[in-house]
Amino acid sequence: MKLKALLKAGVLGVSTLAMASVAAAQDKTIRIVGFGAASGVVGIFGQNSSAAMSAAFEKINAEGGVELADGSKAMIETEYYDDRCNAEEGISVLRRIASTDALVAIGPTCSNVAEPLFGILQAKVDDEGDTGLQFPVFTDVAIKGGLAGISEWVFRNTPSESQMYDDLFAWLRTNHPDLKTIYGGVEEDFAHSRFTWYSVMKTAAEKHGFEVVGEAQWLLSDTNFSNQARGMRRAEPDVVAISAHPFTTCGMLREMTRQRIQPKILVGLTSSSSLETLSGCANEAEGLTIPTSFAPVNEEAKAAAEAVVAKGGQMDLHSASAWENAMILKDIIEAAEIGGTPETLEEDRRKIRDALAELENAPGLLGSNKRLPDGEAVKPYVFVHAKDGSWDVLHNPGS
Amino acid sequence: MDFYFGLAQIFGVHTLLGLSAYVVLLTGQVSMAQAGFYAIGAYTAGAMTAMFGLHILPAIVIAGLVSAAIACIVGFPALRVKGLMLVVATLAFGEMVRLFFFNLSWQVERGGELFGPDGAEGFRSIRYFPENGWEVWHVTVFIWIVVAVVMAALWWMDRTRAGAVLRAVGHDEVAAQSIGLNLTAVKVGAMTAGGFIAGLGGGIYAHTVTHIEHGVFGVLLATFAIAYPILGGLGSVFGTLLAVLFIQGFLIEGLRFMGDWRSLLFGALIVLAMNLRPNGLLGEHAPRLKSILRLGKPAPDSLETKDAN
Amino acid sequence: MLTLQSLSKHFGGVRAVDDISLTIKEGEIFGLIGPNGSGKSTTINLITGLYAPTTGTVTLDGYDLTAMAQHERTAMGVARTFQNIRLFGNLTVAQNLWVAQNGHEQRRAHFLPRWFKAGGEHGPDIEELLKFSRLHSKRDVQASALSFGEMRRLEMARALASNPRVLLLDEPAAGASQEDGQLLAERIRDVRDRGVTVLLIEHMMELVMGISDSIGVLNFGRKIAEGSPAEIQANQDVRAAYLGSKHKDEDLIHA
Amino acid sequence: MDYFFIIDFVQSLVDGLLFGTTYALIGIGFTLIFGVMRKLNLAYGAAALAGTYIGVAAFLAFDAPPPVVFLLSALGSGIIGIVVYYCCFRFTPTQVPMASLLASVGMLLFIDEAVVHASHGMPVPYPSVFRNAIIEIGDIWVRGDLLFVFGICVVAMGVLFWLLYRTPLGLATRAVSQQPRAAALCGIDPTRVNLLTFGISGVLGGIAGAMTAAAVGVLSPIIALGLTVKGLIAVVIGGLGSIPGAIIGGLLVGASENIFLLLRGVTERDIYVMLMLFLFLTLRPGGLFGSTAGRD
Repeated sequence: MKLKALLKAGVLGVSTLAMASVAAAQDKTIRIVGFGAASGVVGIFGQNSSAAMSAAFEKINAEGGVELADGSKAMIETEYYDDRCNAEEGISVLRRIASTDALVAIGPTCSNVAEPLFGILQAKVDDEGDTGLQFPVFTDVAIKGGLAGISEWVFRNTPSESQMYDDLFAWLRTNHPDLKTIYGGVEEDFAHSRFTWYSVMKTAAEKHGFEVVGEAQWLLSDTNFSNQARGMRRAEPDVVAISAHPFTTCGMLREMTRQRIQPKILVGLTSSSSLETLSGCANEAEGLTIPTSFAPVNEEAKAAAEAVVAKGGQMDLHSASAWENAMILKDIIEAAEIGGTPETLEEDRRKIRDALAELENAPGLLGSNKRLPDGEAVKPYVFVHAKDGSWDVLHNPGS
Repeated sequence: MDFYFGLAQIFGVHTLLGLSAYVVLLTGQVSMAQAGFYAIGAYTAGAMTAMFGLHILPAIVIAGLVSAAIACIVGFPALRVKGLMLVVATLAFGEMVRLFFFNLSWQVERGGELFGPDGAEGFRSIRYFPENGWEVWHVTVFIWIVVAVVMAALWWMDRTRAGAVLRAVGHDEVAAQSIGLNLTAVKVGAMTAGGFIAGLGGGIYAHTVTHIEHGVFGVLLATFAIAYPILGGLGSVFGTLLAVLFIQGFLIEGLRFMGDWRSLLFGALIVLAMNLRPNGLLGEHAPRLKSILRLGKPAPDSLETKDAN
Repeated sequence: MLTLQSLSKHFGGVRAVDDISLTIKEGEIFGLIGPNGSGKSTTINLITGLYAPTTGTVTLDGYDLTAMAQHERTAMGVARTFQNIRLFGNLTVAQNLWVAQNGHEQRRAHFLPRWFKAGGEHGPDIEELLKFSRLHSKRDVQASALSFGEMRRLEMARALASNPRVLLLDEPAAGASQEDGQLLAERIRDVRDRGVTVLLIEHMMELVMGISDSIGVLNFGRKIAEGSPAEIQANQDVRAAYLGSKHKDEDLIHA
Repeated sequence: MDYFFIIDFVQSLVDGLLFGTTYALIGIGFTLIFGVMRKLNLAYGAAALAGTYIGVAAFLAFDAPPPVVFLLSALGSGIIGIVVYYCCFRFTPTQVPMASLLASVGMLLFIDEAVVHASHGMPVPYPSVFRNAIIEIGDIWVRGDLLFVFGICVVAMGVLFWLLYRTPLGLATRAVSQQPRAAALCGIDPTRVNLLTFGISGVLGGIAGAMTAAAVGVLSPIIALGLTVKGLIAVVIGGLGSIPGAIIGGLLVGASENIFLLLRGVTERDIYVMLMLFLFLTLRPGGLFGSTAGRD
């Protein structure tokens, strides 16, 4: 009996959701849906994104909403789906979003969801032979380099790390001409960490005359770093770059303190410029220098950060992208002159995609975002460092 | 509509994963290696289509055979132990497979692009379905034909002496030996069959998600594999199917509207289900075709099993 | 026919079976008795291969079984029942017999087809065995739902289903009443009349003395006597061994 | 063989052995539960983690001193262990081992998610003692905090041995684990013994979790899985049901893990640990200290 009731509830749950979204489209509203990891170990990312998105849409709606092709105004409706950072769930969620009247989706959180997700989309627009899903996705968080190239339906507003780190090392070279050697630390089983160290940081460091004297590798759930730190101690590097999650970043930093390794400069992964690292090990992280595409350096950014906090989230480089995506989409929708009716749904999605593809510059919180033809973005950034338990802007190349 | 078809694909793939553990569980062995076989199938089938341009059907059959062969080889040492030792041994094997693919880089060039597993980066662009004009529902129908064939084969096997033998070994190994059953042969046979089914499932999985990486095939997936048949009950293949629908359909998809409370409820409901129905949702006894057909007469009462030890 | 040659089994320092030699002739009922812990069950386990002997050999018709696995011994024609009944409770009565149809005669002929043949639980052999064991009406009942006596009968039938040449019965009368004992004696004779040699381990003296053609007596893992029932009853060593533990044994029989 | 290699080798061995005590504790917990119930409690690592979080909550809320935090971690984990017993083992029938196995999996997922829910998955600092104390023996550095971890684990094991071999409670526990039926006939209430076993092993898990977190200095939900897997391997290598076996197994896993890391790098490290386990199972199915009939 109980089982039957449970199953019934499940079926009801699935169908009411689908129906609710249809019913809501009756008066002038359009839907933009967010998705990503809102539970599990990385759930905090999705929760922040979700808060940023709804704060941004609330702001847009308060200012009158979005203008449609016929000149009328529409409110933006949004909701956020949890994919638990699981590839199958992510695909399922996107299919579900595409089956409703949503115009475009913002997400996902995890690069390992993004990769399969982009794979089920049509690779090239108008490719008759490709039956991939035709739905625009505008990614805020999944940051691993080069993913947008998988499909022409994908656009990303994640910062391009290669430019940021290139600039960071150039800046280090200028400001600290005495620094010669660099030692890398990388979380081997985490795609983003690997990519950033091997393809971004290392290249950039070598380009600006640093000598890579060694690499330390560890895994996501490692708890013992003494072997890795010992190699680092012997190499006596001037710069140590750590490309890892906050948990192991903290573990490694602690081990470095213990083994009295004192590099002159510590460089971190851009994702580490969030609250987590500081909540885990503020003391050891002191001085950790990171390029990031968000810091509350101007009025607009401060206001946005406050709005997100009011929604129960935190503003960091990831959720800032979610905020910006919402704002960019508003402009895109107005410029694309969409119908906003159920009949024009397919057409509207295509218009949004085309408009995103043609976009070359978009306003961001820190200044103008440059859009690349392959769907990636180059965003303004600042260099921050950890100081007294918070992220302090060290240098703002844009100003 | 594509959403529901997509969901049906997930159900199908997970049913195969669950059935692969079901066959092994019939002999009383809890194998945590199913995620490993699934991974072998996924990488093999992916390589067959993406790297060597094979058709999907031979690709998944080869994937199944490769997994079966490895399951057979692993079965001999692993099945020397049982109970908790076997759980840990198979878990270790599954992790070894995962780490093997974590370290495996082998790419070939096709049409100017590199295809193949690339270590921690995973195996990208296994896009046989979209590139060959398969609509979502085509894929769904294809998967369910495979699932139906496997389920029918297992259902039929359960009617044959082989099925009774598996269950006999699962119930009491000492007695099974005393009547002349070769335990090693039976267990390794079940493991091989399980490996084949897991290989098929993994092969299909790789194509439905287009990108696979070692992290997917971890302990959690192995746990899911055994969870399906245990939750559903070992009575018949339909227990596994029901459990897949319950977990993937209700707990994961149906409760999505609950936000992050869903994940909390997920574990709690499994605990509850096992307390209320310890023998699984559909129970542990094989429903006899006869008693199903003979609806008028009450089926023989299945009393609580006596502890045979 | 079945020969044990200086068979020993040591568990650590304990000599559960110590240098036992026995010969069981074709077609006889051989009773193996002894006080508790005298090594009777261990002997059965050594014959069926559940334990590997420390020293000594087991031969059947001149074939050495000692190195064989349990299932190979069954194929050679050794079958057994258990002191504490071990049925496949998750299978029906007929299926219990079906899975045991492993006998040496059909063994090699058609391996795969036999494994994957459906409905074999209705074969003529099984029907006959069901009748023989008076379980015909229960053929589709789950074995776990049988009564105690029915379980005993099914277990013996299952052993017979593997088409054995020698059947080892491990205390078949345990837990049975006096009247059941009578029926059991008839049943064992019936089994012998089917051409199966029987090795009977039993506490119930009446039963063993009544039906055995020859008897072996164990005490502390050693064979202390062997001979016809009359000889055994007259044997001083046997009396001594049994007097020492008489009360205990009787307690067990009536428990 | 150059000097640095020898130093590294010895250093890895020392670090690994010291850290291995946490695996040993988890292993003992598994073995205790298996001993009295013949069942596998997969929620064990998660319970240990949750207990550790209870300790850290006190640290964050009241700035509690490290000993209090460690104590709370241990006690918290013990209580969660008892909850796990009631949810997964008390009411599932004994003859259906898979029911409790899957229930404990459900519990594992639930506890993990509850921890994530409460902590937002954020890593939190965990107090450690002797954090920067290092004993230098030539070029070998022995970490003060690891020595502390080692010491606490050894004390925990000592207390456990005292409990098991010097108290009536221990006698009852050992009786149940060796002869459950006879123990029940002697008037020992198996439920009470089970309950206590889950409590005690929970406390051990909590200590292991606390010590792991103290050694890293940070606590994150992702350490639960590693502890579970390594603890299980320690048990199997040592031999199921054997406490000395679990200790040796834990030390062996800790040391070999570190040495494989040194020799083969981090991506292959665990392959060799698993391979070692596989070899053990093939060559000695009963484990190091398992009985010859311990294939069960």
